[in-house]
Amino acid sequence: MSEKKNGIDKGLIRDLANILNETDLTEIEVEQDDLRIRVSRQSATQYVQAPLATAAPVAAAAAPAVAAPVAAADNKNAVPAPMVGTAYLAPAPGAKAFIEIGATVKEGQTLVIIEAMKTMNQIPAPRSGKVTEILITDGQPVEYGQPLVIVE
Amino acid sequence: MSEKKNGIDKGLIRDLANILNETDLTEIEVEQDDLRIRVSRQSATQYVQAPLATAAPVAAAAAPAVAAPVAAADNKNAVPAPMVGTAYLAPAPGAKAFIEIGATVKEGQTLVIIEAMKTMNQIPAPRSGKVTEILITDGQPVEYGQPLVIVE
Amino acid sequence: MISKILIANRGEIALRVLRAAKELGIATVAVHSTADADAMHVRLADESVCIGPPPSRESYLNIHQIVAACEITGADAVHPGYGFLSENAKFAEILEAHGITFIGPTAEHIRLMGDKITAKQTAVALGIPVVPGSDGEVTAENVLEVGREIGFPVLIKATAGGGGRGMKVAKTEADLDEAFNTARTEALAAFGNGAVYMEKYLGKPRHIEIQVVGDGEGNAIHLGERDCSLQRRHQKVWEEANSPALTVEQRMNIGQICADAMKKMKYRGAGTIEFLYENGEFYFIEMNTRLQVEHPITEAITNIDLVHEQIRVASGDGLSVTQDEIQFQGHAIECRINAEDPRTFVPSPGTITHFHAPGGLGVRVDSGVYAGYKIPPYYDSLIGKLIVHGRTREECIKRLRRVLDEFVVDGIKTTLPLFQDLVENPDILKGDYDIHWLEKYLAAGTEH
Amino acid sequence: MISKILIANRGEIALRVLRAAKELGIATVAVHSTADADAMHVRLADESVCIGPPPSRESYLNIHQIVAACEITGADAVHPGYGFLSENAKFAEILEAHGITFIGPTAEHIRLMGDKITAKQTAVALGIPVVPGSDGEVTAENVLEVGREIGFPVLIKATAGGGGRGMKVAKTEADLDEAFNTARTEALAAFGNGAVYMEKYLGKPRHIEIQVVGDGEGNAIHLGERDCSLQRRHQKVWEEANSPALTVEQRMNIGQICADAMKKMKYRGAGTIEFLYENGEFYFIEMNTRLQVEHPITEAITNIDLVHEQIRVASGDGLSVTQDEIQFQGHAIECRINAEDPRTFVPSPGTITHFHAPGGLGVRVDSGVYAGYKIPPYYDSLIGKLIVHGRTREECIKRLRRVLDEFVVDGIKTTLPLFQDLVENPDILKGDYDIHWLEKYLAAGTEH
Repeated sequence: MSEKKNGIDKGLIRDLANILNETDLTEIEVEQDDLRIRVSRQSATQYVQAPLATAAPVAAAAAPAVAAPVAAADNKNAVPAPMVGTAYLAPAPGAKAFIEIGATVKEGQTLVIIEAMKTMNQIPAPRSGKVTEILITDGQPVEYGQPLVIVE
Repeated sequence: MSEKKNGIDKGLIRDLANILNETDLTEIEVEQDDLRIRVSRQSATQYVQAPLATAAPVAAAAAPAVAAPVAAADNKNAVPAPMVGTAYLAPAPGAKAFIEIGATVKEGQTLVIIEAMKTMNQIPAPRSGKVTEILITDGQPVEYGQPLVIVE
Repeated sequence: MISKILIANRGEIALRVLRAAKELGIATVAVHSTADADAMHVRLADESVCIGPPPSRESYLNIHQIVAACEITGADAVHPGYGFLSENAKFAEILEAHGITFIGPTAEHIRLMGDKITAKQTAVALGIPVVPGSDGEVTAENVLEVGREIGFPVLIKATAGGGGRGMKVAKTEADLDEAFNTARTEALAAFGNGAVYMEKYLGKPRHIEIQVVGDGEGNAIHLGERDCSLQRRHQKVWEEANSPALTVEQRMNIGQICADAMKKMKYRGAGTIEFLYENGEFYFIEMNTRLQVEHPITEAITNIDLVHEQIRVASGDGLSVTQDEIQFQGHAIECRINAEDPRTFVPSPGTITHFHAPGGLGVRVDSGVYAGYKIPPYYDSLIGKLIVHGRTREECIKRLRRVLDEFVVDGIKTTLPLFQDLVENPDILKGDYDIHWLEKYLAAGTEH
Repeated sequence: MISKILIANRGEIALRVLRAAKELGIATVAVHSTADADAMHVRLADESVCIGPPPSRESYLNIHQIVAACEITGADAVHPGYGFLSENAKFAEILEAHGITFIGPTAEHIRLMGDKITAKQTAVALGIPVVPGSDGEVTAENVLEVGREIGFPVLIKATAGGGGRGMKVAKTEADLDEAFNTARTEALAAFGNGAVYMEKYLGKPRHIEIQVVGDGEGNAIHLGERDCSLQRRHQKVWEEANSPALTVEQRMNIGQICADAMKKMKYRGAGTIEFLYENGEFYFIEMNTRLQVEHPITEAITNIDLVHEQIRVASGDGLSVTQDEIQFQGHAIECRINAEDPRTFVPSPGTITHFHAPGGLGVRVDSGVYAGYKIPPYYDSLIGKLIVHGRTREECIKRLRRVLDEFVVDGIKTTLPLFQDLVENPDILKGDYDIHWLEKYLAAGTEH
């Protein structure tokens, strides 16, 4: 290996190391052509990050049958689907929707209906409040626990 | 590799690092054509202990055929076995040992002999110094790299 | 034709069914409780639907939710696995009413075999041997005649009885009078009713079961037997195919009886006919109208994928083999790997920190767990099945011994150490055990 | 009797041998370089000895160190695996001189088959078909006669030649004169020597190899063939048993020829006779006097453990089966999992962050890696072998497709994506490929 090549490599590594320190990162990996450099720093306490890979051992997670806005799932104001089925925003096709964004709802008031096994199930507001977000579209399939509406 | 290329890389890495810090992410990976950059940072709150089990996946490690005093293996003053064989502390049964603890040895002086395939191999002192420890017993089998003697 | 299968189960059997569906090019829907969102089969399925909270009755046993999941995903068939809704006739009926194929037998057959009394009547009608007994009460007049007819030893039991009271064994004819009189006296004292009946007494039976598959059109095959005598509290722990106790002739004979019975009843799908076996005789216990946990040992010795067959017959494609094409090759043993203390059997849920399955020739592992997987505390403790195959029972056991040393499951307790003990036990090596053996072995171990 | 085997190899094959030894109840010694101290087989062996630094010539190829390791551990036999010292006649001799059993053929047979010229002479003498060719130079006088005898197409080659110069194909008799003259002219110009010879020309041959095992006493069996035509730079990538191209009759015919040859030479141990195959004819290439990487597909379709057989015959216990007891069951495919870029084949050493082997019926994984394992950069890139079995080739391929989706190796690049492409390719599905197919396929893929 030529001196020049070594020199360049070393310089780059030093640069990466400096970036690592300055930015408080723990790892930088660069790959280009057949060069690959990885610099990392372990925290003083010898902890390492939980291997995320172990939480995701297979390449592709199954697509949920329904597109759940995952971010909303943790929102404490979200109203989750209590059952699997098809969610509707109105009592009948073409009818006025139960709610709209900005509307004020009372506890017990129907927010949406979920159809399952030919049965229409009214999903009531768990509390009084203001509808800030509707997370589903009319006729969308929903799974158990999927957030439907945000009532603040 | 051109200076420019390195320069561009570094700028991008710094930018990625800034994004990482601003967004409170722990890892960003960018791949374009044959360039790949990954930056990561361990979050202070999400550390878990490294599963030591992954470093020892099977219940019982094989017993080394020879009982190597592992602690001494890292001692920079240890003289390692350059070959596999049976180590002897004296040139013949009953004869005087080559060395004893506290003895001063010169570079090149025989410390022990290792017998392998009916051949006696003299193991010389790699440097002059004082024998502070003898890590093997007479007639003990040794493996490659096993520390034999400590010469300080 | 089936185009999309919803797998109404969890754990290793959900993964097992998913694998078969994928091999047949059929799309899959995994349904899961909130506790199983990270399960392997959920990750590998084409689609997944969360159907409820952790308790089974609100998720895996919730027929409403499962049918709704079929509706929103367009699944046209359901595989129930084992346990949960697999032997629920109502579930099969509801699916049928919704135009969804239940991968299993008809609701009628599930119901028939799900009831102990109708199951035994059906077995008798189909020519399957049952435990011989008196038809009703025995009296001082007919006790000897009935005893001779059944054959000694016999058991005299109070018709009103339970808990062992009013129950006496007569080993030979000479013991009969005393046993009869004692049982009557005890029965009268305990239950105020001295009526007794008589059954064949089985002292050291083995549990032997015959695997059958029918196409619902009157064709059926048997795939030999499994010996599941090693049980603890009626839970199978170690299973073998073939049984170390049967001859080829016995195997083919009882197998043929079962296959013929299934032909007569036009049984559809996979099923298992369970027997107690003693001194060359088989005595019907019950029929399971579903896939069994231990089905892989049958697959190992026949190379036939039982879930493929289930899906085939449910699709109306019939069986892939005829009886004379089935060859029994070698010997297989299954060990159930439970997340339990290997001695006390106390469940050990938790996070698996390291998982390394053994490999090499003749080794199969069916398990949905992986390093980092958290075993939820809501369901049973089976986390995997180890199936080992060899050309002979001896080769199989030697291989099992090697394989058990390679299997690594860290972070929880498992039953692996129990199997490491069993593969060294002289009785196990000889194949010399009955349904009481394991309980006695464990009790003896505890005493020391 | 062998009581302790030293495994003079590393990686998956060291683990493979260890498994067989453990199953036979024989103690094991793992030897390893400093780079392999964490290897799976080292951890599982009864004893281990570090024999040198990472470079192979100072460790795995260092005969002195390996013999010394036998001496200090008391190992009475050595299994050489494949590669390294497995076909080193001197090693076999030195072991013999030290009273240590070499688990493999005699040094004489290794030497005989290790030299291309003596190997071909031996093959001819033993009745094994070789590529027909002229015995020496062809001239203007005999070129037509020799061409007719060999059969068209033929290849004219410079006796002094190399690199394709002075090499011409005559497809038919009509092309012969021109090919002969051009080859002569080119040869004269290139090498100053116009002498040419003639060989059968094979345009699209398959690589087919026959597995044999002999007991060294004149008994030998064949275990059918493997089709290893899918190669890249003479490296096998995907292997099948049986070949999609052969009939049962062809299989048994060439198999018998090979078994008879091994009987005649009193061959001891496992060996593979490699052929090019075209239009129903077999042409000997070489014989490998050791276990092959791809031996598990033969094990899958015969249920015979080849390493057990190797150890048996080395112990003087003879073969465990006779030819007529061997049954070929179904179809098996092996995929070689390399730590390489699946397109460029650039090695990808590094740390495996997650490893999850697929499971289920008909699946075997032979691999020494595990989550957390660091692949050392000093040795070859094979990190595991996936072997899938099915009742038919179609079932096998469907299963392989399912299994490839389950196999997880994170942290490095592997050849898994290449196999995911291959299982969808129409030529592969039809079994319609020759030894040039994969190179052409890869070249075409790069162009896009």
